[in-house]
Amino acid sequence: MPPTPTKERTPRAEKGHPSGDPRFQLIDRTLKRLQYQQDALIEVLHTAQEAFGFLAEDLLIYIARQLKLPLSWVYGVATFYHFFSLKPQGEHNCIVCMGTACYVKRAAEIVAALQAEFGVEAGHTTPDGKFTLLTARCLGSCGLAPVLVLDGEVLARETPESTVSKVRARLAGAAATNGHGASVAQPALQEVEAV
Amino acid sequence: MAVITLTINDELVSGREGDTLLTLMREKGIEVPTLCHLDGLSPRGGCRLCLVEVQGSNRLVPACITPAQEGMSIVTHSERLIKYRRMILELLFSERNHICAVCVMNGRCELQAEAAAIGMDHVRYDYLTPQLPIDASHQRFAVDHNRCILCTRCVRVCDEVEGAHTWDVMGRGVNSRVITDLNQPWGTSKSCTSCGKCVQVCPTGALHLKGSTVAEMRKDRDFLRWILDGREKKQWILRNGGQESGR
Amino acid sequence: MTPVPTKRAPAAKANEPTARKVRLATVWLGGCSGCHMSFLDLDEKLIELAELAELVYSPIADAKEFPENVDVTLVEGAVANVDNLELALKIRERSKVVVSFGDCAVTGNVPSMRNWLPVDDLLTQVYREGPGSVPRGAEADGIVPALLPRVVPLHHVIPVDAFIPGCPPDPDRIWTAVSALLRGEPVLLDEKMRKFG
Amino acid sequence: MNRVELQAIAQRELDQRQSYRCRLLCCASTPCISSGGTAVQKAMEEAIKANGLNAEVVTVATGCMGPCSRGPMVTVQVQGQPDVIYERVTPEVAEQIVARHAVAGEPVADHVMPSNLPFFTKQTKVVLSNSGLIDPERLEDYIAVGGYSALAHVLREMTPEEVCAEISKSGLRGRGGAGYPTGLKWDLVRKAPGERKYVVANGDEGDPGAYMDRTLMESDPHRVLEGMAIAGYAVGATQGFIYVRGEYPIAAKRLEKAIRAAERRGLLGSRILESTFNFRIDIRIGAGAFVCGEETALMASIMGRRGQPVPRPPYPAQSGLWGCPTLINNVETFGCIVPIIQKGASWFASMGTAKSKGTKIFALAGKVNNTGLIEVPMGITLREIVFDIGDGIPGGRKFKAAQTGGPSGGCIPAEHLDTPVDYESLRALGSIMGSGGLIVMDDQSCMPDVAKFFMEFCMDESCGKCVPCRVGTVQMYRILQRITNGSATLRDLEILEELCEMVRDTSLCGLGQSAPNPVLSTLRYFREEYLQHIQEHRCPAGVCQMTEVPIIELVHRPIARAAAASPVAS
Repeated sequence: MPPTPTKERTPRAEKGHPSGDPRFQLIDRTLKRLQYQQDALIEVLHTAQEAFGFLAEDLLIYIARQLKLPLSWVYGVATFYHFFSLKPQGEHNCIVCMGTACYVKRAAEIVAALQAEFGVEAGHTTPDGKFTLLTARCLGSCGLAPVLVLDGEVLARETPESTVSKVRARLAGAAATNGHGASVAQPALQEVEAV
Repeated sequence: MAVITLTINDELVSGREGDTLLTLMREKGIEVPTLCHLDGLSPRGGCRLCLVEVQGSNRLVPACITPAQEGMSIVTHSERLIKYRRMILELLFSERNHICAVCVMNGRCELQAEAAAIGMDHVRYDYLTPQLPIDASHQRFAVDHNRCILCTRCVRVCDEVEGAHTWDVMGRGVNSRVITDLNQPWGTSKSCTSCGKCVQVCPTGALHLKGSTVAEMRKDRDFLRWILDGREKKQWILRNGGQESGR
Repeated sequence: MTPVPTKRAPAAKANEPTARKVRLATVWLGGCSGCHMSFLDLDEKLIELAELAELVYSPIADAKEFPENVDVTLVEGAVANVDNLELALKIRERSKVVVSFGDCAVTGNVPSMRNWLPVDDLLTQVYREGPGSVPRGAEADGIVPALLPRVVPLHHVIPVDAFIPGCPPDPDRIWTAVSALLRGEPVLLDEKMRKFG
Repeated sequence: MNRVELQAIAQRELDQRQSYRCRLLCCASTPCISSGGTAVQKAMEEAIKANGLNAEVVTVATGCMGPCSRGPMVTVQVQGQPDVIYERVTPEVAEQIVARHAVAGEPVADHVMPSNLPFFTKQTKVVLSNSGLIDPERLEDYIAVGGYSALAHVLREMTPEEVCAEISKSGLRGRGGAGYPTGLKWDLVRKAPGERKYVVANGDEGDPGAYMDRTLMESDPHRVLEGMAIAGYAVGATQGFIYVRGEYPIAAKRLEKAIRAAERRGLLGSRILESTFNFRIDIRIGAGAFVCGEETALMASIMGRRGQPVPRPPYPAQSGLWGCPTLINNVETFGCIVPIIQKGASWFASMGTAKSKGTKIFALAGKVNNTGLIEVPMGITLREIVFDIGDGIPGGRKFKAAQTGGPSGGCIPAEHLDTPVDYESLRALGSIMGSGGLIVMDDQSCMPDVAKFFMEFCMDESCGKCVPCRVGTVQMYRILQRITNGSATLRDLEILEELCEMVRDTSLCGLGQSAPNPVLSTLRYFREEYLQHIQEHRCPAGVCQMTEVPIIELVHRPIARAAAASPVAS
């Protein structure tokens, strides 16, 4: 396998074979482990999202071919679950927990503050691709409410002001260290609000 | 096949084991509204219009999918059921932009007809007025999502009868939408055979023939009977002791 | 334009001192007036109607102000702007029976198709960026009535007593409903006459 | 592995423990890790090394200890002395604990949580008995506390019928919320004809504010696995699935590790404990859909499809995964199995009320001083939970309501604080036991706003299959939105109540059927508050902005077109 693909290029699956992008090997491994069973679609989508950060069209076509499933079936499953994202995510992301305990402790005000400050609706990415604002159903850390996850780091007992300043610092930091090409952050806890 | 007896609206009815309540009700001439159900397609139980009361249980059951059981006693038109059916129709009309006056199926639409039959003459809920596209990229057909009630007859006929599975549903909840292939323009779908079965089974004007204008569209479902009868008799299956291909 | 002369007849007759006639009004809110056209298609039944009812207010009559003590009011059109709304409230106050007359009043129908668009975007798309131009602030100056955020059916703003769906309702439907109302009976349309569209 | 070897491992492990004079248990559950638990353990290890205590003091990463809001938590076990629990431990405090408590035996008083607090004394740990005391990532730790001996006992001494009978006798009911008798369910699956059968553990804990299942899976994964294996034996299944919510990566990782370890030791897989019983367990990760907590939707999801429910009957016990009889129980339910087998059904049944036996885990959160995970006997009153265990409302504010059952449950007001917590009592109050989220609200919470919050949840999580739930939840949400922004009328309230009934009665699955509960229960106890919003145009709790007016009032009010002034359109 040629191990030097360009990272930025969208993966392309030709005739059911990976383009050479090593990330496809991860998917192939999962497919093999699950014996190409159609029932394994969700597991395969999990692997794909983990490897690529989001589910591009070509990726869905590749998975559908490998599992011998109709395209609309695969698309239907991928869009049913909020975990799967069909669009690329921002360089930085902030997931605000909107579970009951956090809501009671006014997490909605944090979301509103972030929306106002960065001009982005929950579930969306800023036009410059720098920042994605997401909300989650419940991160199960109710004792620490309100909770949010900034680039995979759990922050407890936040206020609108503290969150805005932390996100601002994060974005400024990114601008300064843009050189090393920040990869798409893969937070441990993520529930992506659908389109 | 065992014969069973049950009571429908205080009247004794006999049927065969495995019959659904809806089958027996229709045999008796008892009409309840249905939208997602279509004879010949797998049952779904999604529209909830055919709900009936079963005595001894406070849960309402969909007649289209509930098998008749010996000794069952059901009521099909209680005040509560009529009220709920009306409300469900109101909800359907409020969900998308059902402007009958400018619809290709005006006068022949099942949704419109059910509303008239039940006397649902106005909707008390907010009209949600979502912004929904019309896809006319297919050479012969078009889909107007404003008229779609998500009954999934198109999905089922495409999968179960045509065998193409071009259609499916994307998203969830009120944001669900029927899609072709990867949510791409219908005209670019690789799996669509352009057979038109989906268009014919659609209860509203959501799927229609291009070129038809207000109140011009007619739908013909005879094909379903022919195909399914043939399939049942195995007319098109090689008699090599092989397996039945249908589901 | 041809039906215009016909409309004057009932209004004129109304002045004759006979047994108390039903005070009937028809109103045109946000709609195309097609329902009123269909109303005029009652043809010779209009004469019968004129004997039973006095048309006290209508776009096809001359009255400028919606009068007091109306027995039956047929309302065509959806509630689309503040003028519609104001009139709707007045109608309810001054009428014994209010009838939603035609699909626009009953469902919002075609006028409501603008509802997915916020009003300001709508005005921008249609006027400010369109070929014609409406000066900014025209609404605020009271030159044109302000549009409501959403076009709504009549019964969403006032209680409505009867519904005549149809776009437009055909004359048979109208006659079935109106003659019942004039007799003081409830409106009972059969299944065919209840269809929207 | 056989029974004797199992006992040998336990003995060896206990002996090894004895060799340490002091054990420092550090909570490694999600909330404590979030508050810096990992750094605490690291600091302790370094301090041990620095003090040259490697041979006598050891740290252990354990599961949840309970009082999550006071984390990171550390428990110090010194031989011959009672355990001491520390709260809010920082790396600096950790060093002190090693230097003073571990070396000199004198506790660092500032951070000690007194063990006689009602938070501890009012709890009864049955399911969570190992939680916080063992390392969830080490099978040997579990075996040392008697792990897998229940499975060994069942395989050797009991027939499947006897197991089902024992579970029935215990009075255990489903901990997922509905409370169906577990023994009955097992027996149904056992009797169902079929070559292949499946056991499914439902760990798709979607209720916001609930994390009992996650804690159990994170803190004591083997207990869940052992419970599932016993179930597999009882119903005649050879394959199990454990469906873990996608938001719980640590739970999934620990379970994965636990399954591997158990398989290596012959405690799962083929010929378990040298018997003829085979049982495999696979993990399925959820992908963010609350409706998958519904059993038919859960099965659709396990089979890789859209998580849409299908009408029952047929019930999963007759026709579930791939058409085979399938047993589905909540993770916590499986967590009750081992203690029932070990200590007997009558012991289990001796706790709780007439119809609700045993204990229940609650996630206590919201406006309450002690938040965290608690396990209490059924029948305890809400007052004891909120005011004793929870230590009341912070800031001396007034208790307003306790929300149980999440989006399917309801709000219980102060006048019912003395109600015993069991399935029937909560249902009678218009709420449900649910999976165990318990959120306390004070007078700063607005009830219509809370109802709106849950309705938005249900609307967003509706799968879209049936009309009443798909559209009804949106319409109910719209009305609640109007109530909380000031544009509702009394007519709206009437329509809302009618919709609630209809959606409850006509929806296809539990999600829709229970979606109106938060509205119905708040209307039942806090109707006045709804009326204040509508008639007086004010929010007594000061939460709602009330910026709008009912549409008919727009006549008298100029319509603000804010956007008209600024050219935003492009």
